[in-house]
This record gives sequence, C-alpha cells and structure tokens, in this order.
Amino acid sequence: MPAKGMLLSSSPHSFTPVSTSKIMLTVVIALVPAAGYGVYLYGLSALALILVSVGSAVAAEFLFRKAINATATVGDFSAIVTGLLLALILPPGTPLYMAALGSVFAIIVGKEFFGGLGANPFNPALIGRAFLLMSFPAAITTWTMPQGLAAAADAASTATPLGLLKQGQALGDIAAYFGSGSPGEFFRQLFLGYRSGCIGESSILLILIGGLFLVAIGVVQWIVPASVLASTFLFSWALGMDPLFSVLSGGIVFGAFFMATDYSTRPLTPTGMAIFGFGIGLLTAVIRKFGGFPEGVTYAILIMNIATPFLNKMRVKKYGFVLPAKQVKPSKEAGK
Amino acid sequence: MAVKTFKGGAHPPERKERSSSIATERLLDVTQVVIPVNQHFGAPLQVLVKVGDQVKRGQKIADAEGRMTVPVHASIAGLVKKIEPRTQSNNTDGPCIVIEASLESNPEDSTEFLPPLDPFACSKEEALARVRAAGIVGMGGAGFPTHVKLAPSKPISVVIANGAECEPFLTIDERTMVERPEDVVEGVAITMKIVNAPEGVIAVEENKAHAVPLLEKAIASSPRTRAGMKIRVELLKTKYPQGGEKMLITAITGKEVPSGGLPMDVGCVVQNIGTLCAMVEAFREGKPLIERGLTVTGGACKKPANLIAPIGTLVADILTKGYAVADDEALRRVIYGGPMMGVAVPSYQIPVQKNTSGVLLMNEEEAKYYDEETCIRCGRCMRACSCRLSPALLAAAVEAGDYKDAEKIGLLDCIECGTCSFVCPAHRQLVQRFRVGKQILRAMKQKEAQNAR
Amino acid sequence: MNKLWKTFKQGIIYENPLLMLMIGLCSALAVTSSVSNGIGMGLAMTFVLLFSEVVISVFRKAIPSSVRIPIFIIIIAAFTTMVDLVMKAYFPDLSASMGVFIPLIVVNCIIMGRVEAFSSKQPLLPVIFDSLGMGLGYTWVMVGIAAFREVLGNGTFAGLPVMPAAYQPILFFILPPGGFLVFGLFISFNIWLKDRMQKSMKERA
Amino acid sequence: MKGIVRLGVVLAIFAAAACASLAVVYSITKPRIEAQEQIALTASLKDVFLEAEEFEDVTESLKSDNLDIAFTNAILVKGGGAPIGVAVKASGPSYGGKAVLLVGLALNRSIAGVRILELNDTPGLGANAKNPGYYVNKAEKTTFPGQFEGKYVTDGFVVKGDVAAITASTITSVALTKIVKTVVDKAALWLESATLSPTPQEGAAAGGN
Amino acid sequence: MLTIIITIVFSIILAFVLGLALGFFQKKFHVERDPKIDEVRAALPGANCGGCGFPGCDGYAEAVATGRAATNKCTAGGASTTEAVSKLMGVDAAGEDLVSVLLCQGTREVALSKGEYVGIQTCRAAKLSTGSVKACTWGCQGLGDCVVVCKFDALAMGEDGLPHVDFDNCTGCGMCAEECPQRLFTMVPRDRKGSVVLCSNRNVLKANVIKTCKVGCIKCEICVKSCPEKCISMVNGIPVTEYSKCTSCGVCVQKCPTKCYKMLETDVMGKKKVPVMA
Amino acid sequence: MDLMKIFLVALLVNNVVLMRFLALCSYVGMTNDVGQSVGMGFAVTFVTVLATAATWPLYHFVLVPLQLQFLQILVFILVIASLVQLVEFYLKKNIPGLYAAMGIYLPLITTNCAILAVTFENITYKYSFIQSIVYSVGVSLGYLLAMVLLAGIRDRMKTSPVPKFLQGTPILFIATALIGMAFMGFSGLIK
Ligand SMILES: Cc1cc2nc3c(=O)[nH]c(=O)nc-3n(C[C@H](O)[C@H](O)[C@H](O)COP(=O)(O)O)c2cc1C
Ligand SMILES: Cc1cc2nc3c(=O)[nH]c(=O)nc-3n(C[C@H](O)[C@H](O)[C@H](O)COP(=O)(O)O)c2cc1C
Ligand SMILES: Cc1cc2nc3c(=O)[nH]c(=O)nc-3n(C[C@H](O)[C@H](O)[C@H](O)COP(=O)(O)O)c2cc1C
Ligand SMILES: Cc1cc2nc3c(=O)[nH]c(=O)nc-3n(C[C@H](O)[C@H](O)[C@H](O)CO)c2cc1C
Ligand code: SF4
Ligand code: SF4
Ligand code: SF4
Ligand code: SF4
Ligand code: FES
Repeated sequence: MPAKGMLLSSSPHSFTPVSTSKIMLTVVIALVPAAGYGVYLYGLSALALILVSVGSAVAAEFLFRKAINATATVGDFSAIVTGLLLALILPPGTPLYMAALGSVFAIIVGKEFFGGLGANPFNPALIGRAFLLMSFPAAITTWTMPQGLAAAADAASTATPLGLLKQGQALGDIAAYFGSGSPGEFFRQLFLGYRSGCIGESSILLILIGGLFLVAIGVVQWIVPASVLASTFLFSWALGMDPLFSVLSGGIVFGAFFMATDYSTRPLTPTGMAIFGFGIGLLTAVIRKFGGFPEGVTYAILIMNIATPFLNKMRVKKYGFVLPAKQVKPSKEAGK
Repeated sequence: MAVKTFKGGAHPPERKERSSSIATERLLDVTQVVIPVNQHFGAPLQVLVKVGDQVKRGQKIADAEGRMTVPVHASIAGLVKKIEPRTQSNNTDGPCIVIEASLESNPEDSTEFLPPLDPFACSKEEALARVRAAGIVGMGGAGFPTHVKLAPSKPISVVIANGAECEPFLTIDERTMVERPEDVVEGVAITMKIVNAPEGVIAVEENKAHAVPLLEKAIASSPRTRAGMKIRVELLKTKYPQGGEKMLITAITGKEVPSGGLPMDVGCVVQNIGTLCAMVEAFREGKPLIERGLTVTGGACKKPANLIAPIGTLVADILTKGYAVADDEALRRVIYGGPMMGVAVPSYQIPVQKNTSGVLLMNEEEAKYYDEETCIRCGRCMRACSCRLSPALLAAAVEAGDYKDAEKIGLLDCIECGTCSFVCPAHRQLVQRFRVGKQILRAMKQKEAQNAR
Repeated sequence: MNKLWKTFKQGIIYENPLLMLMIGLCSALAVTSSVSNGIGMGLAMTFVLLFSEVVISVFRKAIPSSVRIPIFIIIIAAFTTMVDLVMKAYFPDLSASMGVFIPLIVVNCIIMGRVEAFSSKQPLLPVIFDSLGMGLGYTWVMVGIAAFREVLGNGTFAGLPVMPAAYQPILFFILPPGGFLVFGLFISFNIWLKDRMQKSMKERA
Repeated sequence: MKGIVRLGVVLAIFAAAACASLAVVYSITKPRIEAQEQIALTASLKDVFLEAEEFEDVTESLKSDNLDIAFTNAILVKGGGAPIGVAVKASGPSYGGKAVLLVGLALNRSIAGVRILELNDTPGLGANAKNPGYYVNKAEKTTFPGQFEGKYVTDGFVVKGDVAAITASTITSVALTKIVKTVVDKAALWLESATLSPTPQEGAAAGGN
Repeated sequence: MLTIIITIVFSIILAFVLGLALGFFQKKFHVERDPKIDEVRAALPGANCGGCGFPGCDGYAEAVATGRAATNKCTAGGASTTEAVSKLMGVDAAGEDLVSVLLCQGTREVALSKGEYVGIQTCRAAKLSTGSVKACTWGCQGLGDCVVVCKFDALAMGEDGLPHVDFDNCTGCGMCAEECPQRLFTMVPRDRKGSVVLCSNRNVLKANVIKTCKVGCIKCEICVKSCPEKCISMVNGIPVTEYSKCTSCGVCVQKCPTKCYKMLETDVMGKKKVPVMA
Repeated sequence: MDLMKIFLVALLVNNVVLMRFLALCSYVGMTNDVGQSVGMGFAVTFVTVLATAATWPLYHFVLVPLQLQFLQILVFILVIASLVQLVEFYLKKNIPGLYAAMGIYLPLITTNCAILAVTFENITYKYSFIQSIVYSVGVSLGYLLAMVLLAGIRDRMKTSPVPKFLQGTPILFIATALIGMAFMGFSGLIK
C-alpha cells in the first residue's frame, strides 16, 4: 500500500502553470519601455517618483494585511503594478510625499478596504490619481517639459497639448508650441514621444509595444483597448475635435491598454467589455470637450468602473441556449 | 480536410506517451473480484445470489425491473464469499458482491453466456433487449444505460463513435482503435442499425491520427459498408474536452444540443469506443459486459499498462500481480478516471467498474495542489469554458448563495469538465463549487416542487 | 436615577443615532466640513429633539393614535422653524453656511424615530434624558467628524490654523467623497468601541 | 363621520397652537432677520465706499442685459448728500454654482471695491476667491477680489492678463471677472445716462484710493 | 398681531381640511389585512427609516408577521423594540425549548481520516468530493458548516475537530441540523433526561466500524440486551432509546464497550467546554 | 437648454446623494438589491414631482399673499406627508398592481429629506413652475442613479472578503466615497 496519506481532492486534479504573480510580472515587464523612456525624458527624479510610489504601495499592502491578520499577498506583485501605474500617470514634478500618499490611498482605500486583489470595484491607481488631483489640484496639474536625464528638479512649468487645447488654441499653435512645423509632424512627434505630460504617457509607440505584447500573450483581451481607442476617435471627431490628435495626446492610449484593462474593474464578458470601452471613449471626449478638466481619462474609466457590475450581466449566450419562453407555463404563474 | 473543433477549451499536458504504444494485455489470473451491485445511472438493483452460492462467469447476479436498470454479471466463476458495503470508485459505500475464483472447475461449465444474435437480422426490440441483458452501460464515464440511449424518441441522423479520448494520460480507446478497428466499425454499424441512422462517424483527435488509416481500412473492408452503410472517420483538433458529448456533436454537425436537452434532440447518438466493442461482443458471442479495457498509468506508475480486466478486479491485485507496477514511495494521489474528471480515492483497494477507463497513480509533481487565491477576474475561465458559461460570475453567484441567479447564468448547464478550474491562474476550485451548488439548487427545486403541490 | 443615566448613555455609544442606528445621516455629512458647523448643527438638533420630545411626552395622552403622525410633524416642524428663525436672526453666517439643512431637521429620521419609539410612550423625565443623550450622541459625532475633516482638509480647527504653515491641506477631506470616507471609518471605529466595551463589561460580570 | 370630524378638530387644535407659538417667535425675530439682511448689505456698502451715508435704491433702472448674470440690487451711494458711486449686487454662474458679488463703481469710473458675498466653489480652489488670507499676488498681498480695486472701466479684465488668476481655478477666476466686468460696464452706462460725473477733486480722491 | 391671527386661522383651516381628508380616505380606502401585521407595526417606532432593509415600518412589519424576517432588524427602535416584536411573534412561534445535540464523537484522535482533503473547506463540499473525509462515512467532517450557520454564537469548532454546542446560547432554531450534510444534529428538549448514543455510523459490519473509529457503535447490542427497562432497540443500525421508558439508570452507558452511549443530563449537557480553535 | 442644464446639473454634477448628502438613510437601507433600489427610486421620483406640483403653487399663491412664508417648513412637510398618505391609500385600493410594485416604498418617503429639500430649493432658487418640475425630476433621478449604482457594487461586494472591521455599513460609505470621486469627473461639465 502507498506510504503516505493520499490527497483527496475534487476534479480536476491538474492545473495550469500560469499564476497570478506571473501575470502581474508580465504587466510590469510590458510597462518597462514606457517607464524607462519616462526616466530618460524626465531624469532621475522620475525614477525616484516611481520607486517611492511602488515602494509605498507594497509597504501599504504588506502592513495593512498584517494589521488585519489577513494572509500576506505582496507575493502576487499586484501592488507593484498599482504603484508603478500610479507613478506613470503623475506629472514628473509631483512631490514624492504626494506620490507616497496617493499610493497608500490607492492600495488601502481603493483596494484593501474592499477585500484586496480582484475585489476592488474601482481601479486603485486611478483612485490614487483622483485622490491626488482632488487634494492637491495645483501640484497635479503642473507640467514640465522633458529635460533629459540630468533634469533639474524644479524645471519651469509648461502646458500640455490638451491643456492648450482647453485654452482654446488651434492645432497649429499647439504644434508650434512644441516646436513642430505642421500638425502632421506634430502627430509623429506625439507618436514617438516628445511632449509634456505624465511620466508614462509620452511615447505612444512604446506604450503600444508593451500593450500589444500583453494582447499577444493573452494577458489583455483586445476588445477593451480597441473599443476605447475606436470610440475616442469616433466621438472626438463627432464633437468637432481632431480625432487623431485626440487619440495621440493625453493618456488615452496608456489608459486603454493598461488601465481600462484592469482585471478586477473591467467587465468580464465580451459585450460588457465592448460597451465599457465605448463608454470610456465617449466620456473622455465629452470631458475633454465640455468638462472642467483638459483630460478626462481618469474619470472616464472610474465612471465606467461603476457600471461594471451591470455590464457583467451581458453574458455570452451559453452553449445550447434556448429561449426560456417555452418553460414559463401559465400554471406556474398561477401557483405563485 | 479542415480539422474540426468547438469554441473554448484548454490544453492540459497530455502525458499519453507513457502508455500509448503499449499493447493491451488481458488479465487471466484474477482470484477475487468485488462487484458493486449498482454500477449504472439509474434505480438500484436487487442481488440475485446469496453468500455461499457458486456462480458461473457471465451469470446474472443482480437485476431489477424498470427501464433505467441494467443487470450485473459475475465476471469470474467462483464462490460468493460476502455481500457487504465496500468503498466504490465514486468514494461512496455501496453493496458489493465478493466472488472468490474457484479454478478447479472446468472452464466450459463455468461460463454462462447468452446465445449469439445477429443484430442485422433481429428486430429492434430484440436487439435492445440483448443490449440490456448484456448489462451494457456507457463506458465513457457516466454509466448511462445504453439500451435507453439506443431507443430515442426522435429520429437520429448520425451515430458518433467517441474516439476523442481527450482526457490526458488515458490511452485505452486509442489502443482499442489501433488493435480492434474492425470491432469499432462493426459497433458503429450495429448502433446505426438499431437507431436507424443513415450515417456513422468515428471521431478521432489529431494526436491519434495514426489510428485513422487503420480505421479507414476497416471501414473499407467491412461487410456493412459494402452493404451500403455510410461510415467515415473525422479528425478533430486535440483540445480538452473535445470528447465531451456536446462538444463532439458541435464539432461534427455544427449543431448545439439545447440546454437541458439530449443529443437526440439534434439527431445524434454518441457512443464510446469501449461501449461499441462491448456491444459487438454481446451480439457476436453473447458475452455480457464482464470485462473492460483500462489504462493504468501516472508518474508513480513504474510500469504503465493498457489492460482488459474483469469488472470487480481490485486495482491492488493488478499491481501485486505485476501487470502494472506502482511506486508506492512516490505515490501521492490515486485517481479513478482521468485527471480532469476522475475521482480521487483514498487507496487502490477499489474495484474496476464498468465505467473505469483508467487508474492514475500520480506522483508528487503531478498531484501538486495549489491553494486557492482570490479570483483576479482575468476571465480565462470564461474563455475556456466549453459550454460558454461564465464560471467566475457563476462562482460568485453560488458563493453569494444566489442560486436563482446561478441557474440563470447556467449552473445546471455546466458539464463539470473542469476546464475552468484547470486554466484558473488563482487556482479557484470552480467545479467543486458548481457541484455543491448544483446539489443545493436541485434540493431547492425539489422542495419548491413539493411546496407547489 | 441609575436607569435615567443608562437611558442617557444609550444614545452616546450603544444606540448612537448616527453610528449605530444609521439615521439622520444627511446632515452629519453635509455640514461637517467645519467644526463650527458641526457644533451649530448639533445644538440645533438637540434643541429640536429635546423640545419636541418633551411636548409630545406631555401631551401623549391627548394625541389620538390615528393622527399622531401629522401631529408629531406639526410639533417638530414648529420647533424646527423656531430654530431656523432664531439662527437667521442671531447667527446669520452659521445659518447661511448650513443652508437647507436646518429646515431639514424636520425630516431628520432621528427625531421622528425617537418620538415614535420613546417619547410617545414615556413620561417626562426619561424623555428628557433620552433626548439629551441622543442629542449629545449626535453632536459628538458631528464634531468629531468635522474636526477630522477640517484639520486634515483645511489645516484649521474651528477656523483657527492648527497645522504648521508648511502643511498642504488634503482637500479630499473637505470635499464630499472625503466626508463619506471619514464617516465610514467613524462607524467602523464605533463598532469596535462598542464591542470593546461590551466585552469588558462581560468580563467584569 | 363624527370620528373624522373629531380627528380634524384635534389636528386643528394642535396646528393652531403650534402655529401661534411660531407666529410669536416670528414676530420677535422678524425685525432682526430683516435688519440682518439690510445690516449685511449696508456693512458691505460702507466697506466699499468708506464715506457712504445714504443709499438710494435704483434697482429698477440699472439692469443686466446678460442672461447669465443678474443684478439683484443696485444702489446709488451718497456721501455728504451727494452721490459718490453706484453699487450692484450681482449674481452669476461659477464653477460650483451661483456666485454673488457686490461691486462698487465710483463716479470716476474706477472700481471702488469688490466683495464676494456668496460663492460655492471648491474649498481650497475656487473658494479661495473669498478667502481673505489667499493672495493672488503674494508680494503685494492682494486678494483676488482686492485686485479689482482701482481698475478703470476701460481696462482689459483679461484673466491671466491684467487679472491674476487663482491657482488651478481658471474657471472661477474667469467667471468672477466676468461678473465684475458686466457690472462695471452697465454701471458706467447708467452713470452716463444719469449724467453723474465726478467733480474733479472727487475723481482725484477716488482714483488715488 | 395681525400675523398671529392670520396664522391661526390659516393653520386651523389647513389642519382641519387635512384631518378630514385623511380620515375620509382612511375610511374610504380601507383594506383588510392580517391583524398581526398591525400589531407588529404598532410595536415598531414608525420612523420609516428603512434601516431594517425593508421598505418602511409597514414593509418590515409585514415581513416579520409573515415570518420572512427576524425580529431584531429594527435599528431605530433598538433593543426594546426587538423585545416587543419578539414577544408578539414569539407567542406562537416558539414551541418546545429545544437544544441541539451532536451525534458523533469522532474527534481527530479517535476517528481515522481517509486521506488529506484539499479543496473548498466546507463540510458539504468535502462530503461531495470524498464521500467523507473520515474513514467513517457517517462522521463529522469537522469543517464547521454548522458553526457558520448558527446565528446565536452557540456553536464553536473545538480543538478536537468537532463542533461543540454552547447549551446556554442554543435557541433550538435547528439551523445546524438543517445545514449539516451528515445530518449529525438532533434536536432534543432542553430538559430531556436519559441515554443517547453519540454515533451515527450505520455500517452494520463491526469490523468496518472498529477499523475506522475507536468510539463508534460496533453493533454489539450489549446496550439493547442489558437495559433493565428494555427501552433500547436497534433502528437502522443504531441503538435508539425510548425516553418514555428510560429511567436514566445508566446501565447501557456503563456496559457500552466503546463508550458511545452517554447520559444526556450529565455527559452531554453538563460536560466541560472544549477549548475552541483559534 | 436652460431646462436641460437644470436637469443635468441636478442629475450628475450636484447629485443629491453623492455631492449633496441628501436622502442618505434610505440610500443605505434600500440598496440591498438592484430591483429594490429601482422601486424606491421611482417612488421617490413620483412623490417628488407631486410634492413640487403641490407646494410650489401653495407657496406662491397662498403663503406669499398671506405673508406666511415663515410657515413654509411646517406647511410643506404636512402637505408632503399627507400627500404620500393619500397616494398610498389611493394606490392600495384602486391600483393594487402598482401599489405592490411601488406603494410599499411610499411610507419611507415621508422622511426622505431629498424631497423636502427639493421643494425648499424650488423656492430659494426662484425657479418657475416648469423649472421646479424639471429640477425635481433631475434630483430624484439622480437619487435613483446613485441608488442603482451602489446596489450594483453592493451586489458585487457580497462575495468580497471585505475586512471584518469594515463589513456592513462602513464599506458602503467608503464605496460611496469612491463613487463620489468618480462623479467628480462631471464637475465643471456644465457651467
Ligand atoms: C489586435 C487583435 C485583434 C483581434 N481581432 C479579432 C477579431 O476581430 N475576431 C476574433 O474572433 N478574434 C480576434 N482576435 C483573436 C482573439 O483575441 C482570440 O485570440 C481568439 O478569438 C481566440 O481563439 P481560440 O478560442 O481558438 O483560441 C484578435 C486578436 C488581436 C491581438
Ligand atoms: C468533459 C467530458 C469529457 C469527456 N471525454 C470523453 C472522452 O474523451 N471519451 C469518451 O469516450 N467519452 C468522453 N466523455 C463522455 C461523453 O460525453 C459521452 O458520455 C460518451 O462519449 C457517450 O458514450 P458512452 O455512453 O458509450 O459512454 C466525456 C464527457 C465529458 C462531460
Ligand atoms: C475636485 C476638484 C474641484 C475643483 N474645483 C474648482 C473650482 O472650484 N474652481 C475652479 O476654477 N477649478 C476647479 N477645479 C479645477 C478645474 O477643474 C480645472 O482644473 C481648472 O479650472 C483648470 O484651471 P488652470 O488652467 O488654472 O489649471 C477643480 C478640480 C477638482 C479636481
Ligand atoms: C491612464 C491615464 C489616465 C489619465 N487621466 C487623466 C485625467 O483624468 N485627468 C487629467 O487631467 N489627466 C489625466 N492623465 C494625464 C493626462 O493624460 C495628461 O497628462 C494631461 O492631463 C493632459 O493635459 C491621465 C494619464 C494616463 C496615463
Ligand atoms: S466545468 Fe462547467 S463551468 Fe467549468 S468549463 Fe466545464 S462546463 Fe464550463
Ligand atoms: S480564471 Fe480564475 S481568476 Fe480568472 S476569472 Fe476565472 S475564476 Fe477568476
Ligand atoms: S444553529 Fe440553532 S439549534 Fe444549532 S446550535 Fe445554533 S442555536 Fe442551536
Ligand atoms: S457536524 Fe456536520 S456541519 Fe458540523 S462540522 Fe460536522 S459535518 Fe460539518
Ligand atoms: S434621509 Fe436624510 S436624515 Fe435620514
């Protein structure tokens, strides 16, 4: 007879080698190009910001879970992703203590209060950003021009492309502001990544490389980014903005690939995802056009996050689906 | 030829190479069998023998009235030693008839088969009666009475031989198709005759493509096809759970079995390879279902084997007799059936039953169990589910105790294939939740029905 | 006396209207962006609660049960209006900053609840203690929440700067979402406090 | 039926008693409440026009033609018996809803003062406009409304131009400036039509203010 | 003064009209309903705060009266209201004073486990997947479904791997008995005296029982034979005491070789509490 | 356009629950499931509009001429309470189907401060009758929206391992805080 006690378990008795921590690690890897480029553009202060944000996110998660006597979950690396994403959507000049505060808020209020990984209804990194934007509106809307690695900490403040648009400037003027001769050239510049903005959103090219890598290996489903970008394009155009400029400027591409696709806050069903993405695009365009802020990606995603539980009801028709109409017999109704 | 398949599914490591090239061996020297009385899906049987009775090989030892019953036969000749509750391969205790072989008696007298019957000459009723009398149940897993399945109330357009064998590890259907292709073809023909179907398809997964020429040759040379029956082989993508009845039907006919319905609703009958061979023998030799093929394999199995064993053989006996060899040091988990749908049992002192297609002896690595983490809502389960259910949402509904919602999402449609649990990166015990949920939901519905009355 | 004391204490922790009974929440969140508002609202509320309860307790026998609700409403509304008028006349700034929430005392669930549950059935003395306890329970929570929000979100306490000059106020806390968050944490804190007190009481027993 | 009438009577008695006592409180507080409003307005007016003594309501003749911006009161302010300026209580939309301003224009067409009476914008942002400790120009310690003092009708009133904005609150700044500008324009026209112009020395005094 | 007079006149008219209208409508649109609802409704504060999770006091009263809601949901009224409502409902709701008794003594030490169960840690799931995590098919799974379902804090998982009933707290609601997949709880009157067998193993083979559990009933029937009052009989493989005859003489308890026969009043209800698992 | 603006501001920008902290008691109590919150939301909408339709004329055509504005609080709450009562009686007797769907929520509404607040604000903001009606619809649909959104999140939280000390009401308020943060996105949308 066997030497040891047998394992008794329910089927299946075999498991995939993919694990939560591996998935999270892939996302970090996919963010490396955008983050690295951010550091290249804004210097070591950007690196410090990233490190502080990631560090405080991880520490917050570890300490909180310890305090409430829950199992430690820092091993799943999700806090790293949250911290990293938060740093990448902050202006490079954000004071470090603010980044830390935002990170702690994101992890504790945005995530752990709801039960941790997978249970949070709102995107924690965006909650962190919204918190900072509400709390320190001046600091979080102060932008600097890329200065290269050796950037001084207190670079002169400047405007972002969308900020200029909000102030009513024409596309040509905005292009000129950033040193481009024509809108076409300016678009190329935006695509490759030279402009003022958040640390991680500068180079559309590098974001796409990271994002498409995630799509290719199946970590991210194409539906969400595709519908976000398509609807941003569509609605910007419908509202009379330059659609290409709308997609290339601001954080929409970054948001579409890395933030709208957050597992726990996007709907699970394909139809749900499509509507979710569509809503994000619509709200982004509307906020940019009519709202009090030049950029609306954060709030667009957060607002659609609220709709997620409802979008989850739009499930795929199950195998062998038959209309239930046949089953409802009048006698049953009477029985109630 | 385009390789057909269904939407969803997963690719668990196959691990079939260990036993796929080992020829099937027949167990001859079984000294004791423990035959569970109830081995089918249906009403319980009455035992027809007493302790101390001498029984013949093939003698009926338990039976009952009723449509959903199938008799059980002695698989060896010998003495009834005990009739007592024993652990069966589904982990429950049930009455078992223990027979000790008496080898001294002459093999001629000790066998009691039915008279041979020509399925192509007899009436449909006679044929069905024979299938039942031979104790045949589905050998692909569920143990559904075959004579019931062969008497559909709707016209059948295609009979499918299920040679997918999508469960990892198992190779017995593959061996059967390679070694006895004629019997497989004959079985399909018999089934077609009984259900009056114009077409027969033998469905084989791509990883068993080497069986296709053999099957095609058998089809070409079969007297049935020469007499005009249409039988063909269809190659399917290797993907779990391709062998699931519904997935198979969808892959081959493009139709979907309606929710809550049966294959016959889309004009199909699906038969396992083993079942077909058992039917062939029941007609040709009058031999009841007293033995079956199974694969004994796994990381803790030093010598894997494909075997034909009398029903009721304890796997422990197979191992002590050396047909297959276990590595008890490494053994961490025993599974009756495949790794995706089989049952983990506490020991191998459990008999081979009519629906035991394999016994897996898993080592530490194969048996590795991951603790459940929280669902990260990655949606992998939803993309993998062969029934296009939403396991993550379903599990949430079950956990919240919202069974009405769970039913709407499709709790009762889940075929418990285990694909979702397999792909889950958080190692959620989704299927186990659904099983528990189904149990509770059914109880609730029963109560409601009673209250309504 | 002991019993009256207990009645009084009930409202402060165990049956704190805001934190345990979860009623009368609106004003608790709306006007707690500054401590002075919190105190003002707490006092106004206590006043209305006290006088309504007293009057209703005195006349409880004279009120036919089928029209008791309209009568309660009339009485409560009368006292609310008085508070409103008095505040407008003598504390115009406070009155302006609390806006519509003073008139809304009339529908504050606490008052209706206590009146129905307590003062329409009890004699004068316990009623006074009950209303004072409830009022105090309401007020301390209001002031507590307001202090938290004002200090963190504005760097001041009752209008006086208390944080170092370099302190950058975290505006979140005086904005509506901050109010919800702080209130949620207060409830959680009170549940913890109550459990603690009950446990220590059990241990003593 | 009798029962119903009885209920009605009981209800009526309670209502009457309650209302009567209310009425008493009301009559006591009424003068003060009315006075409060007047006191507040007069106080602000006196704050803007230091020499103010008498006030004449000219609301009927001084009206806004901007749909968004309404003039609730317009007052001709007199000191030493002669008009010294006109003050308008005006309301218009800002970031967080309605904002109410008191704008005073001296006879020499320069702004005598701007007071923010009501503003519901975000605390710490737009609401800084009414924060006496918030300076748009830290060096000179000018508050947001304070910077309008002494501006002439003919000035630009361009936010981030000649008007300093509140940090991160362009919307509030623009909205408030627009109200001031509207008042000033209309009031100047009104002064024109009322043919009130400054005596030279008064103009000098107001201008130097 | 004029104001006061106008006020009074106005208020009298208003209130009188409203009073009439209300009274009139109440009469005109009177609808019959269960008087119990009204009784419960009267005991509620009428704050209509919705804190109970029902639409207003009426909604809650109806739910209580029809047995759809517990009596302790009214937060506005507090403890006194709960008492009053419970009293109203309790009169006919509570019958006998029952407590719950666990019919299994298979602690971790004495009952052999079948293997190492991994998976969802609930008794029901364990039972469904393994038949029973213990070698004994009938025994307690020890995963505490009953503890979770007890609303009265009357059950706790002991360090011995069995749930233990706190008889002071147990209200006899029967939720645990309902929930246990092994059906191991029986509801007995709190003052019940007599003997009881604390085993549910219905496997009739003595050898099977001995192999799996040291305190299982081995079907020796010594209890049946030794009872002087002849009040014990085997039902379905388990000895059952007939309480109308049992005199609590204790012979069966003394004779039982595996000590699974116990005296309810001393061994079960009067037993010392087992330390609870952390 | 003006009406549209009033409506949208009331619905989104100054959402009664999320930004103005009104009607919180029922917001916490009645969001157990989506159906319930929808029922309550529509009941509130109905009564708010009715209350506006009753109190606006009463104020302008009775209280103002009589100079009894100071009785506003008393009169309004009495009128609303009676109105609710009458509607309830009426529905119960004459349209039991509708009563079953929505009538059960009516008693709760008497003490819903949003309704009273709306009727007061119609007066303070000097809205015309039409504007008042639009405003009341906007506010109450805003209430419905907030209720439904929270109900959705609550539904989801049923299976979340929320830390023990936050379970129950605390987490509802925290969730509301975050919904409110998301709604900040609408601020400044309509100027
Ligand atoms: C950018 C992109 C676009 C895609 N577009 C589609 C599409 O339009 N339709 C589609 O069915 N699959 C599309 N796919 C592939 C699906 O994401 C997915 O891989 C496939 O449907 C899964 O098929 P399987 O079930 O056979 O593995 C796309 C993939 C990528 C990366
Ligand atoms: C997920 C799943 C996988 C299955 N895989 C196989 C298989 O690989 N081979 C097989 O013969 N039957 C398999 N079955 C059983 C078939 O669905 C079906 O019951 C069987 O082919 C019918 O034949 P039988 O009645 O002869 O057993 C599977 C069932 C399920 C639910
Ligand atoms: C929570 C919050 C409240 C705000 N409140 C105001 C406000 O009251 N007034 C205002 O002008 N801007 C306010 N803003 C900022 C505006 O939305 C916007 O950023 C600003 O008007 C742009 O002005 P800037 O060009 O000065 O940065 C607020 C922003 C946030 C996030
Ligand atoms: C995912 C993502 C979301 C963002 N959301 C916002 C936003 O909601 N508001 C904002 O002002 N900036 C946001 N930003 C930053 C924004 O794109 C840009 O830096 C300036 O706001 C442009 O004016 C976001 C950036 C990223 C990467
Ligand atoms: S076990 Fe059920 S839910 Fe899971 S994949 Fe299979 S059919 Fe879908
Ligand atoms: S695969 Fe697992 S983690 Fe992913 S959604 Fe499904 S249950 Fe959740
Ligand atoms: S569930 Fe009920 S019967 Fe069981 S122990 Fe608890 S209170 Fe007693
Ligand atoms: S008594 Fe029943 S429910 Fe309780 S732990 Fe044992 S098996 Fe589980
Ligand atoms: S609903 Fe506003 S205080 Fe209760």
